[in-house]
Amino acid sequence: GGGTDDKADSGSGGTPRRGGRLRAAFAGGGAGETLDPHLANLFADVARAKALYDKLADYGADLSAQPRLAEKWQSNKTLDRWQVTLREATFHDGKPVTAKDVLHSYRRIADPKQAFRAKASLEPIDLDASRARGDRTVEFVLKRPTAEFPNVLAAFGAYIVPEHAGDFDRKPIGSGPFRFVSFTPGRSAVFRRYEDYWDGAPHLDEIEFVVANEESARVNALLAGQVEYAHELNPTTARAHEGRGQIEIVRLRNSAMQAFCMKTDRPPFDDKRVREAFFLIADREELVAGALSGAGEVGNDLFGKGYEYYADGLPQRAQDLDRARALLKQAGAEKLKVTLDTSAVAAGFTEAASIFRDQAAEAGVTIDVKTGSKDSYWSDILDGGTLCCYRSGAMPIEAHISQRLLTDSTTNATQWRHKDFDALYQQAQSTRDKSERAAVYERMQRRLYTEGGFLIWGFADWILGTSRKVRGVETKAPANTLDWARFDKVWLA
Amino acid sequence: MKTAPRGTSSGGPGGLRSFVARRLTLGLVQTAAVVLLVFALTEALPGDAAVALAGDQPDPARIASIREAMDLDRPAHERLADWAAGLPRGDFGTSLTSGRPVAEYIAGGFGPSLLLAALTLALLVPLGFGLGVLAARHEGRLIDRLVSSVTLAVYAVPEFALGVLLVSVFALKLAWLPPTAVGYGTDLIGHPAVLVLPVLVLLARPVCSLSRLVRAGMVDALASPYAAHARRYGVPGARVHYAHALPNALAPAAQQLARTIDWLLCGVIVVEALFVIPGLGTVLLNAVAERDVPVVQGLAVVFGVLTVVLNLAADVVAYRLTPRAGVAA
Amino acid sequence: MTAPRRLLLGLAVVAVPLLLALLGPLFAGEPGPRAASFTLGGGHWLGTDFVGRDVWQQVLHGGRTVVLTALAATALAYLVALPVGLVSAVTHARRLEELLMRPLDVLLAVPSLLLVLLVASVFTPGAAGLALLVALVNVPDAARIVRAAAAEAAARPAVEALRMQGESWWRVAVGYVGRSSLRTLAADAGIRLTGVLYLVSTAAFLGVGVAPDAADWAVMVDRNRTGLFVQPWAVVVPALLIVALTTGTNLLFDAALEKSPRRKGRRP
Amino acid sequence: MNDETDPTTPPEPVAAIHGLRVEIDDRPIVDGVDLRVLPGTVTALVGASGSGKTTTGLALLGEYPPGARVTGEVQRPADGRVGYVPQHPAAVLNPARRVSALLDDLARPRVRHLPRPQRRTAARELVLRALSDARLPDAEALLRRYPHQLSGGQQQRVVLAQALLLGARVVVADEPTTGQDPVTKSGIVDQLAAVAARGIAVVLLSHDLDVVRALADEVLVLRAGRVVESGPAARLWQAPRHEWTRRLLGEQRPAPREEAPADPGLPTLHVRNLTAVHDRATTVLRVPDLALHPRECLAVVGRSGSGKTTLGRCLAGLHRHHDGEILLDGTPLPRSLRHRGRDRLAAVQYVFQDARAAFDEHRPVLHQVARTAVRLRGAGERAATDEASATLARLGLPEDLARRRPGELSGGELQRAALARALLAHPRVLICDEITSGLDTVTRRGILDLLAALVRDRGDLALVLITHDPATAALAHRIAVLDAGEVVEQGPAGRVLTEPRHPFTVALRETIDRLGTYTRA
Ligand SMILES: Nc1ncnc2c1ncn2[C@@H]1O[C@H](COP(=O)(O)OP(=O)(O)OP(=O)(O)O)[C@@H](O)[C@H]1O
Ligand SMILES: Nc1ncnc2c1ncn2[C@@H]1O[C@H](COP(=O)(O)OP(=O)(O)OP(=O)(O)O)[C@@H](O)[C@H]1O
Ligand SMILES: [Mg+2]
Ligand SMILES: [Mg+2]
Repeated sequence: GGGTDDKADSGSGGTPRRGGRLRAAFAGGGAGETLDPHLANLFADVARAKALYDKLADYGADLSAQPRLAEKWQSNKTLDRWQVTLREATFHDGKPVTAKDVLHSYRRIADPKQAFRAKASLEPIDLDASRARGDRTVEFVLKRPTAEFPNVLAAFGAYIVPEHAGDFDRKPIGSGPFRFVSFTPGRSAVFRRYEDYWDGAPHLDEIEFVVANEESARVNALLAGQVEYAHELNPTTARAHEGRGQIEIVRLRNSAMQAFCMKTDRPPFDDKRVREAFFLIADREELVAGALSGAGEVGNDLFGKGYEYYADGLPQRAQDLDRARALLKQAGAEKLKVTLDTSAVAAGFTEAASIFRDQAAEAGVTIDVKTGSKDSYWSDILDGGTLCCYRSGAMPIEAHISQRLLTDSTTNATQWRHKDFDALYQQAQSTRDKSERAAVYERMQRRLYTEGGFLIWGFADWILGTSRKVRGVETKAPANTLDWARFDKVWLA
Repeated sequence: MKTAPRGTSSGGPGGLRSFVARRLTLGLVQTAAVVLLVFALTEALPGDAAVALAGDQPDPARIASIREAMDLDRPAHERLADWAAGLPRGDFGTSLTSGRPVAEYIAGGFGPSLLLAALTLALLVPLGFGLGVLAARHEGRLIDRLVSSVTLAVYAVPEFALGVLLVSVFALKLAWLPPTAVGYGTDLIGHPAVLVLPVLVLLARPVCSLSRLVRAGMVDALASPYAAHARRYGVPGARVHYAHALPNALAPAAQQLARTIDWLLCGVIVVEALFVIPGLGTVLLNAVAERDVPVVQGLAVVFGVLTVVLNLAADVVAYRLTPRAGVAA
Repeated sequence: MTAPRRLLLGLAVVAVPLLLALLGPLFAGEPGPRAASFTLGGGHWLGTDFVGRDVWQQVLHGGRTVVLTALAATALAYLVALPVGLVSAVTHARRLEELLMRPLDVLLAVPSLLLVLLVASVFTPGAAGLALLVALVNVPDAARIVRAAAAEAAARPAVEALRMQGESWWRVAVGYVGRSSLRTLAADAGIRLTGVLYLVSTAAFLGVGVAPDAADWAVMVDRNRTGLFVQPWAVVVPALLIVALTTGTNLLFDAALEKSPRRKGRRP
Repeated sequence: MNDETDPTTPPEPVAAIHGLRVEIDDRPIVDGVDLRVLPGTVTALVGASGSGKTTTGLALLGEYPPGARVTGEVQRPADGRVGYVPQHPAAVLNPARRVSALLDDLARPRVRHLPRPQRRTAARELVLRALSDARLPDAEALLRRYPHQLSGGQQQRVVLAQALLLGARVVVADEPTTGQDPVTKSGIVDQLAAVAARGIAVVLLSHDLDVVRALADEVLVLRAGRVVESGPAARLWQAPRHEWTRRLLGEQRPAPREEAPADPGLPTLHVRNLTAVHDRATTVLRVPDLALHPRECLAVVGRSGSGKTTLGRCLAGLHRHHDGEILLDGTPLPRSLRHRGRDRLAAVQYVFQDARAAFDEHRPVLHQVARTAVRLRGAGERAATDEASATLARLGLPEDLARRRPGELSGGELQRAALARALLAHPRVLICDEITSGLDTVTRRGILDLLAALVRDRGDLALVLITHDPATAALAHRIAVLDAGEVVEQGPAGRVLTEPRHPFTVALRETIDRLGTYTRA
């Protein structure tokens, strides 16, 4: 691991200035919002959690784990026992962050009576066997060798809360860069600089998170100076305002994988020739131009473009309708009819579906687009249907595989279940050497490239808008990584 | 054989009182029906709070444990009964997602909604009736055509487009008004400028529907012999219009007004989103998306009661204005 | 103004969208290749829409469904609301009235969002189903207006006289009471038509009825809104057409129902 | 008679009409009428039904039928205000406003000169005075009512009260006494005389020759839109020059009464213990026992507001709020006509007091009349129309007139159409509510003769005539007298009229006599 990325970027001209209040607009969850970091679900939740709390580690721009509250980590030979040393940090009430707090937090997350989101990520840890070794050292005992254990420490929602944490919504205490001032669910949260922050006190005096669910409202508020930071803008909005000098547009590349999911266990996609034909049907440029309004890059049917371990040596796929037709013919799937499930659950879904429908029509495949409810879309498509639109935020490639592509994966949307593939994953997890591990990952990705169920056609930019006086906004960090929505390094010029 | 005279619904205060009483009793039944129906609908929607909460991590084991934690594994009728049992005590239950009392949700959303509704209404009533009367007075002439086409055109422009247009002109170009209520929290009265644009957008549609109905009724009323009689006796124009003709044109408009208030209090989702005003519409939208059944239920009670009361008010107006109804054979 | 001239304004306004809706599909031709979304130029003289299609072509294609579904839904809503409203205005049986109107009030209090959502998720209704759904949402409201508008006429001695003659329910309720409240009903139907249009597009977005990317003016307005500042035509043109359509229709109604121009005796 | 004013200074007319011609579709309905309305005088327009009285009267208000072409000169009062009592008072009473509101509006401008706190009571006083001037007793209760809660005669008097309240210098009264009983009528006549005495010009359009004779200074006789004769009332009465005037004045002879059917047999209609209420509470009618035999003609008389219409409406099934029994041929009739089958509907027909309100204003009269035969007797569309136009023609309404819509007919014409509509049902019981009030003597005679013939010829028809008109009542075999909702007298016509027992009947009888010889001092 290493420290934070120190290199200056486009948004951070000049020396940081202390002071001021930054208002940041996020889409939120309404009156049901909470400040409990372990319940964090939406981007707004994460941004607030991140201001108040810390994790032991977090993801860098390439989704590799970077130490945060953990100063360093060390494993034994077999990779199933990890010693994590904490740095000297204090909670907002002045008490030091101790190994006990860490274990308490993890145990809270893993509480079988609760259903915190990070519970699945912490699954490799045997918490009963894990121990505090002194105030600032935790020894984690794992259920199996896990080479990528630091990823667990950086997992989504794995925040450290003090052992005797009280009411999260009224008096939350964390070790993060900001301390609590006020919170109205669904409306706003105000935090103030924590002077004793271990990573250096933030430049801002105060940060206010406001909720504005409608994109145009966020843009308008930003344009009129009601907020200085607007999260999640449309590509078209970005195009309208980019380079106009009114506001700054920040594009976080490779933030959201865009895909179609083929269920590999049922017709017609149980035939890998059909899957390949579909890979070849997609005109990725058109999809990116149409569905993402050009704000993104084409994908190569592999997750994690630009991330650690990404197999970038594989040739970029392009549309080849003739070959697709031939493959379909071979598979006896001429005049194929498929239903494509989509929903307004994520930007670009319905658009991508209709574009792909037209592309498939050229290859003689009839796609029937079915728009489903957005509230239950993800669970509807997990086991149901044959073809659906899919999207994923940034996560390490390892996490993508373990969550979605193993026999016992919980969200195996492509129903990809292969013992040999599982074995490769285990092998990677037990491989200490990084380059050897990379080779194993490459083999797995090659397999997915030729016959996987994910037709990954693009990676969408995550677009932010900031007022012109905002400096220090990291522009390289995909959404969900450490430097995304990180306000302790931001200042107002 | 003597039976008591069977009076039903003729005028007089006694008639009105029993009418209101009966309707209020029926209103209780109606509210119960609304609650049941809403409950059935939310239950029938695919997915529940657990699925909604799981979002794009629909791990079945996790969903199952969320379900258990939220008591969702209990049969629907038990949950409904439990929730209903609290009602008499004024307890609307607690939210599934946050565990906070539902009453808090409703109270939080009601303030802004009420404020917006009151302001809109204060402008809508004079404007809607005034324009309707104006158009009717000049029926077929330029003013009528002008009033009609402008209100209709504004009506036909989608709310969001109108909102965006107003925001870009008055808030962004001219910078006279703030574009959203972001950051003002609940204190909207303290910043009246914030309310100008939302109220304008909210006015756009009801002004048209109200004034069109008023116009329609007024054209007939103004052409009636009694209006002519009042005019020929030198009753001042405004009095003829507003005191003589308008009452006869009012009943449909009163219904429309009731619907509008209903909508203003519970359904101004687009405006709330566009101007970031956290009213009841937003609360409902979120609650439905999160399948937060107790919150949806609580809102259903509010909607049910509101609708009953508003409909009753509109019907009382109609009852008063058509005193002959129910007397004729 | 003479009768034809009174109708002229309404006709002129309504003609453009109507012609486009009826004849548009004939001239639209084959869809060309897609371009990037929300661009101008490149042979697309009204630019491209949110998925990179030619806006002009979409406009040509998109009138028919709008006109048809909106008309069908409004007509359908009235088909139910009119009898219900009239029956409850004309009847003396309080029970019957309550039986008809109170359940509708319940429907009124149920957020239509919920209804649309439910239908969207449970069925996959086509355009017909959509028209039905939209009609359903509009029935309670329309029925109340019909009832309110009809109550006065229903109590007139003329109705008693018609009854005395043994006239059929239809003649009394529709032929007389309905006829007497025609102006109000026309006004309500005219506005409802517009409301229905946008409900159709909202429903489309939730997955009911027409496809969310259908060539349909109302859907276009809704779906292209994100590009309003980059490529306004994709919103402005269909919106203007809808405005013209509804304004024109309503003005036509007005003109048709205008009290005869020779309503005052003339003095030379 | 009124004394001629000083001949050297002829009085300035407050309003005048010169050569008025009103044409509709090139058909003149008023042609070459000249009229001078002098202050303090009563100018009466008489003439057959449909002769253009109302049209002329409205011209003084500056109003003309829709689509009419008007030539000639109309000079209206300088302030433009003319009091007006229309032929159909119900139409000008706003159904949504109480009587008090209707009158207050007119009283208020007249108290504007007073200091604000006094205005209310002053206005109230004015209103009360106007009501008593219009012979409306029990004003307090009346003021709280809506127009539909008044009887026909009460409505008329409220409208008269409005006209009196207005304080205009000209009052056009179109049949102001049609709905009134003789007692009230003479009161109204006195009041109009008093109004004229105050220097107000009264234009009286009336069929009631007694009233005209009692009041008028000048009389114009109209026929088919033209003035056939005009002059001082006394002269006209004594020496009518035109043949038409002679006919009009001559037709006052009472009809020879037919003998009552010898063997009454079973009653067609039998009313027992009828109690009718309004507003759930106020009992307005109590009829312990009333029988109607076939070929019998029953006149129901009584003061305005005594419950005559209510009785008729109870019989017809139009007034549901009543107790007791109404038997048709021994079987009870359902309370509401909604529950009466076709046959029973046809059997009991009611002719509405307000003919205008009882027609659908959108459809031609002929069509509406014919529908009765179609619906109640199952006649074919053609046959029904033929029968309708034949019946209408017998009542003096030519077909081209009948093809018009109700708004284009005169009051008397509509009244006859309404009668025709009921007749087409071939009823067994025909209830006629003031059906001759809008008819001139000649036409009235014709109608009454026709009815008498029907009773005679049909064999099973029984007639209920609700009337204030002695000439009409004279047709009846039996008379029932109502007073404040009670049947105070009932019996054969001859007896009731010659030996009245109840004080009201006595008063009635006296008024009839007095009115017959009434002359203005
Ligand atoms: N709007 C109209 N259109 C066509 N004809 C009309 C219209 N109004 C009145 N008339 C006709 O003009 C004639 C005169 O009508 P008017 O009402 O003046 O008669 P009237 O003398 O008052 O009769 P009545 O004594 O029956 O009230 C009638 O024959 C009537 O049919
Ligand atoms: N809806 C009502 N509510 C209360 N009182 C009413 C109502 N309708 C009529 N009345 C009263 O009932 C009494 C009888 O009315 P009705 O119409 O039967 O009188 P009528 O004898 O026909 O009088 P007219 O000769 O004036 O037509 C009147 O005093 C009237 O004021
Ligand atoms: Mg007349
Ligand atoms: Mg009467």
